[in-house]
Amino acid sequence: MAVGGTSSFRKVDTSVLLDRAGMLLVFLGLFVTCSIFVDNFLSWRNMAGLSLAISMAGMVSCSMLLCIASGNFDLSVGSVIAASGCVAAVVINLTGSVVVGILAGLGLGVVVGLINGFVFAKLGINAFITTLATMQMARGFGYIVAGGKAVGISNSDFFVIGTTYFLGLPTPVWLTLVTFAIFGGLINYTEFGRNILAIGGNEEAARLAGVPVVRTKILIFVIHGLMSAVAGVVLASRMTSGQPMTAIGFEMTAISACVLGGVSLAGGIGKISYVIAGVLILGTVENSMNLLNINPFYQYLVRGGILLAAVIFDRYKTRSIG
Amino acid sequence: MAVGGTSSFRKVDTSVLLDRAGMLLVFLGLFVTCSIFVDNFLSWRNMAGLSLAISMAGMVSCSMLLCIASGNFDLSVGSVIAASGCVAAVVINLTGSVVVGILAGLGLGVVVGLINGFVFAKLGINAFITTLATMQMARGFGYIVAGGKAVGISNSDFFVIGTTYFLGLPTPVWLTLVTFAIFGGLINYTEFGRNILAIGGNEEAARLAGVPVVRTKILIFVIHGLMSAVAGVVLASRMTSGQPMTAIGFEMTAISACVLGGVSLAGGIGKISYVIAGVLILGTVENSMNLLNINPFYQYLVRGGILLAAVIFDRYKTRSIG
Amino acid sequence: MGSSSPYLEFVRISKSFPGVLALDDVSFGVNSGSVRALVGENGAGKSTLLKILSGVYRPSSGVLRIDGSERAFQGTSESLAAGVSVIYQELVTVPKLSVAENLFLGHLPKKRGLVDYPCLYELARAALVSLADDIDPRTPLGLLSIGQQQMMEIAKALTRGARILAFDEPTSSLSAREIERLFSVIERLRSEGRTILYVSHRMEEIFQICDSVTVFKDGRHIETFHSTKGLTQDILINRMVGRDIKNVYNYSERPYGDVSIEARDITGPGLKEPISIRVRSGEILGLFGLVGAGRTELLKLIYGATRRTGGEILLKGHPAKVETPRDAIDQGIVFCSENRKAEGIIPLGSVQENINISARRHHGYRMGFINETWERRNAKEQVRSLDVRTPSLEQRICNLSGGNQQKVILARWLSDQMSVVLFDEPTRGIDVGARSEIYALIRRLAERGVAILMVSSDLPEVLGVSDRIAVMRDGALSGIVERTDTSEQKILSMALPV
Amino acid sequence: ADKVRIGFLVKQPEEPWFQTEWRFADKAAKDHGFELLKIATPDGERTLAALDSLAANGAQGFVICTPDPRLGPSIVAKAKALNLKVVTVDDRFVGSDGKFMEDVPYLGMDAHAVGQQQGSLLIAEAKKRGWNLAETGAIVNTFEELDTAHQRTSGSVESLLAAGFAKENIFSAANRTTDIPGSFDASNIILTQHPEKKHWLVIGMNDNAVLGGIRATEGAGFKAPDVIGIGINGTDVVAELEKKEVTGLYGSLLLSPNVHGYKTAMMVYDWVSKGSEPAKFTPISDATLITRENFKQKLTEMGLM
Ligand SMILES: Nc1ncnc2c1ncn2[C@@H]1O[C@H](COP(=O)(O)OP(=O)(O)OP(=O)(O)O)[C@@H](O)[C@H]1O
Ligand SMILES: Nc1ncnc2c1ncn2[C@@H]1O[C@H](COP(=O)(O)OP(=O)(O)OP(=O)(O)O)[C@@H](O)[C@H]1O
Ligand SMILES: O[C@@H]1[C@@H](O)[C@@H](O)CO[C@H]1O
Ligand SMILES: [Mg+2]
Ligand SMILES: [Mg+2]
Repeated sequence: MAVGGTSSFRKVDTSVLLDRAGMLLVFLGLFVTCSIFVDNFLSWRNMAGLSLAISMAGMVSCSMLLCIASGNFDLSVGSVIAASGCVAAVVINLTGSVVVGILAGLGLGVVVGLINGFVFAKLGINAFITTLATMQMARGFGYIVAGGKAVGISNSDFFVIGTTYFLGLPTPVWLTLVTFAIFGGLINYTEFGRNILAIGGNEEAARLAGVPVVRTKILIFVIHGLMSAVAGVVLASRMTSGQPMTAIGFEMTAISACVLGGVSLAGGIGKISYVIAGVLILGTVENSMNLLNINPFYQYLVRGGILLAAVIFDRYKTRSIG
Repeated sequence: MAVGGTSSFRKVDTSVLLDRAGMLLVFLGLFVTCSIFVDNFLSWRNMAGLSLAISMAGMVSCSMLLCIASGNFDLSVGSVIAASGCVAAVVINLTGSVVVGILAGLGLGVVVGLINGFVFAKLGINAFITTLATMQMARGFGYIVAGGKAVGISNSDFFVIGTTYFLGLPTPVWLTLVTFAIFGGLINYTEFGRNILAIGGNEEAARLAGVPVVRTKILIFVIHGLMSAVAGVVLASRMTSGQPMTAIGFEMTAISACVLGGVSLAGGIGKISYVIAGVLILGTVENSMNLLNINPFYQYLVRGGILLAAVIFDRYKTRSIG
Repeated sequence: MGSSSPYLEFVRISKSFPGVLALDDVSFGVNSGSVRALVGENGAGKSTLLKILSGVYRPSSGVLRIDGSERAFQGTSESLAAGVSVIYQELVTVPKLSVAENLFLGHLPKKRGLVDYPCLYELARAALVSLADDIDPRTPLGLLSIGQQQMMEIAKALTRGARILAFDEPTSSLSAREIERLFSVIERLRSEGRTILYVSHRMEEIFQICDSVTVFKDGRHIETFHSTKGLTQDILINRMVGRDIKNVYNYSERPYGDVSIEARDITGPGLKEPISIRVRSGEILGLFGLVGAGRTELLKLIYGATRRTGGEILLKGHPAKVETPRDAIDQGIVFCSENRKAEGIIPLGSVQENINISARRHHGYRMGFINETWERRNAKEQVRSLDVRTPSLEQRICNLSGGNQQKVILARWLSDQMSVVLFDEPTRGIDVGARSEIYALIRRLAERGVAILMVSSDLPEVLGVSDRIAVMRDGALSGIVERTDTSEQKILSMALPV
Repeated sequence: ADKVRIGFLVKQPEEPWFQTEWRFADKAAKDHGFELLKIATPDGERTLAALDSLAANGAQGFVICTPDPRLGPSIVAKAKALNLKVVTVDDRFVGSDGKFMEDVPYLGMDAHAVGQQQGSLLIAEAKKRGWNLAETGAIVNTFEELDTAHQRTSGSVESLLAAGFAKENIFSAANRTTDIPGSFDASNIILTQHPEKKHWLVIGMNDNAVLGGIRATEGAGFKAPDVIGIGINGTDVVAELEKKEVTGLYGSLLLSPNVHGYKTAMMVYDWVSKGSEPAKFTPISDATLITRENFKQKLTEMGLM
């Protein structure tokens, strides 16, 4: 909560503005720095590559935002990405139909989401354990469906989703942009979105005010399962195969993107701009470290250091400037 | 003084008892089942093996409990385990002194803990990002110190910690038992322990009640860093080498053990018996799956299924029985 | 509607919690177009009854009848839909959302499926107009003072247009002006034919607005007075407590010592100008003001709970370092918050733990270890002296009734040795019987030479207990008056905006 | 319970490689009537725990592909204490002195040598296509965290250099993860940095690492004739080689997990049942290159398809 002094009105205004911009500002700083000091960073090719590299994290972080805003999180995303890709691949190969395959992949995501939502919201088991369990189960299911190895996809029509370009940008990037727009609207302009924030802010208050808490929570997890599956299907299309081993630990990437952007794990905060900032910062750091050809062991140090620097800067920028 | 209900005294009592026993009861059920259905499960050899297998998780989960009870968690533990083992190995090889090596390893843990504590408690950066950053940095540091690969240890005196037996049980298991005792006492019988619970329960109230919130939080992370380093040194001794790649994802094991046992991620709850139950259940499941020679892909399914079953059972046992 | 068939009827309602029978075979009815007071000691079961009415709890046995038909609500969404609105004893708000969103939570206005913000703000302004027109519907709710939040909660209940409204101690953190506004709203609701339940520990209010009174004791319905004619406060109190209470405040002159604490030119958030205030040892200084006047902030600034931007604290004439609550406590200053839910209780902690958390440092422990013997003894003593109703010392504090939680928090601060006590609405939610005990306790503290600064919104209380009275208005001190030369009118006029 | 029991411990059962080893070890067990206990041991801790449960389960020996060669001394010590015979496969134990533990029976190939083979095959194919090497870049997908990976990729780079490939045209891409997206993202950056190159060689520690690189070149607009990638393992490229359109993946070095699995299982079995101690070192001959032309035949020959 901002402690607004009154003596210095203009000052306060600037700092409020800075505070609103939050991590986007940090990203901007990072971006400018990289543009100046990292060769090729600003090239169109690199921008397209960078945007493609963060497209999956971008998609999944949007729905992860819903989970976190409601005061929870979902650990099963990485496994769902992998399993849905495998399911899509296997079904496409079996039926020859791309559409049926995609639907099957998305269906898996919805089912896992339903299980998560039901066990968590209806049976009242905490989300951590619930999604930890389904994370294991979805991973195992993916391996079993795929028979333990990558499933190459025979029908190349499927690769349109992942490998084509539109107006100079890869299709997955467009999908991610659309996702940002949809989720931004969802959170700010629908009752569902506001209910999520209310639940995250004070679940008891939401329940007493007649917010359908259980239904909202189930819906959150279903949406998140669906989005993870979308990401998984897009990934399978990009890689031209379903990979049961992929995206291990991706839950951490998605959660980190949100939290780094400024979403509180305690719930109640849900700004899509935060997520965008978080995803962009993480992606830019990885991209630049590789462009700079930093030794992989030192990359760990740099990654950790920048993460810390970013949040500390964000925390103190209002003080020092305002 | 009580407005005593009288109608259903006995009923209430049973369910309260069941509730207290919590997950330990679930563990007991699991244990009995395994004893009956899994060959060799109950053999002394397997029991010693099982206890050794959970010794590291046991140690680290105790200090993780402090973090969680205060309403936070620490993601850096896996990296600290690895890095402290490497540091100990390198220093032993350099100086020839086991004691100096161990101190160096533990020192690393304390330093990481101090950084975590300081950034989190003093600078007010959230614990997730803070420890995510130090997790990266400690991992990178481990690789760098070890030169990218495992460091064999030349002085075999060091292996006493990890490879000897005492009264029929491996030394690391004794260390774990001592850890349980110490942390049980810490939480129940010291002001520090109570303060942790107060902070986790209601930080603002704790602060207004004069609890030294910042100092307590820093101490929690230092203790946790130290315990992770102890675990890392013991592991290095067991492995007779420092391994920079080891214990990736171990934070999840430690957190799961706590949460599975019944510790709330929201903070305010800290029972060592919960942690013991969580660690035992996780260990028993892994052990039995190996004894039963279950296909690793199906192991994922079983692991997830048992996790869910355990928590759901725990949740509903009071209802159905009481 | 004939008076023979009440609009709202509780029939043989019982409710038990583990170890506690909160309601025991309670039956009574309330007519529409009337205001029914529910009174009883702390822990008598009033809040539990209202929660059964709104579907938060399901009764262990018994039924609820509304307009003649039986209802069994499975949750608040059902009761809301059936036209029942309850204002709960503890604030239940979403601090990060705006006031407007809080007001319409669960039924936001929509246009083509999307939230219609212009309409929302319009509706919110209208909802606040008769209660708290100074609140901007766009501000995040968490920035409001407790009293303002309470007014918002009342407005929230009204947005539902409910047939049945229940108020659980709505005035416990409101001051006279706000109470007046609330009463005129209740008056209007009654005249519109709605059914109103009203829980309060302030007897004078009951006679002011209620048509009839139901008395509870130990979970049982004791008696319903269908009219307040002939009823007196003394009779009512006697029925509630089971004995007579004379001279609630029982004020007597005391000798003061030297200045014990002085706050000099304090500035900080919530204050509009620097404030200086002194309390002598043995003196009780009351601090009055309207909701949002800045009293809480002043106390927190003195206590070191909020960072001061200027000014200093002097103890016995010497500058003292009071930067954190811990500093304060170590120098004998304690502060009891008005916001027991957010700033008082450790909800999952036991009664014993909540009592000892602060004082153990000065009494209980050796080398960091808890002295269990002292802790039990102290907790037992405190529970006895404040008459806390709890099944055991191990009970989680969040399972106690509101008033009993308040007593536990008071017990926490009375467990320690102190020279300065900062009380923020100390009797909030405490029943009449216990209140006179607490006044006696405060008096005894003063007699021992403790300096007491007590914020209260209850004007009779301020006048009844204090030696001097400081009045705040809009973030500034508008004056300090002696007990002997003041009156309710004078104090109110100092508090009201100019 | 009279049957002989032996364990087969692998570091990463999720990899098809190890599944194949297991499959053929199982076959050996069936053929010769012993029982095989398969356990995943992704790290040192779980390796030691697995030894305990093996012993508890009445096994008398085991085959292991260790998660880390440096675990050798502790595995050997523990095995001795539990009275278990040890044979290592794929990765050889390294002692505390940094040298191979040559008294522990080992069957496997030389990671460095396989890498060298990858490099020389790549350069040969490039020369065959008549590429101007000055306009050719080599993407090296590295994963330095894994010692075996390091040995393979550095072997590969050595071959390139030895064949006269210029050092400044070799670009290493640090993979963040060991799956295809990991090598895709890293390779993409090299392609961005060097838009001037007309042709690309793709190097990586295994099939996945190379496949990600191939996908990246496709994304950057390179056609199959301008890209050469050769994987290692062979088992993970089947789908790629089956694709109708030719891709940049030229082929893969087919190793023989089937042989590894069957032979090592038999070594332990013979040791515990007949007391015949296996040879200290059983080298497995060079890998064979499989391409679009011959992969079906080769894989079927080896019983892998
Ligand atoms: N969730 C609960 N668990 C256990 N006991 C409870 C719970 N809620 C209420 N009680 C008990 O039920 C009894 C009635 O409580 P209730 O809150 O209804 O009292 P009240 O009349 O509203 O008191 P107050 O005036 O202090 O608000 C108390 O003894 C209380 O301790
Ligand atoms: N941290 C803060 N930042 C901005 N405004 C604040 C802050 N704290 C309090 N205020 C404002 O300062 C005013 C004084 O609040 P305070 O809680 O001190 O009032 P009060 O006199 O105790 O009244 P109440 O009875 O309502 O608690 C309120 O209007 C509140 O909105
Ligand atoms: O990880 C590799 C695996 O991919 C296979 O190539 C065999 O050797 C292992 O080290
Ligand atoms: Mg109440
Ligand atoms: Mg106040």
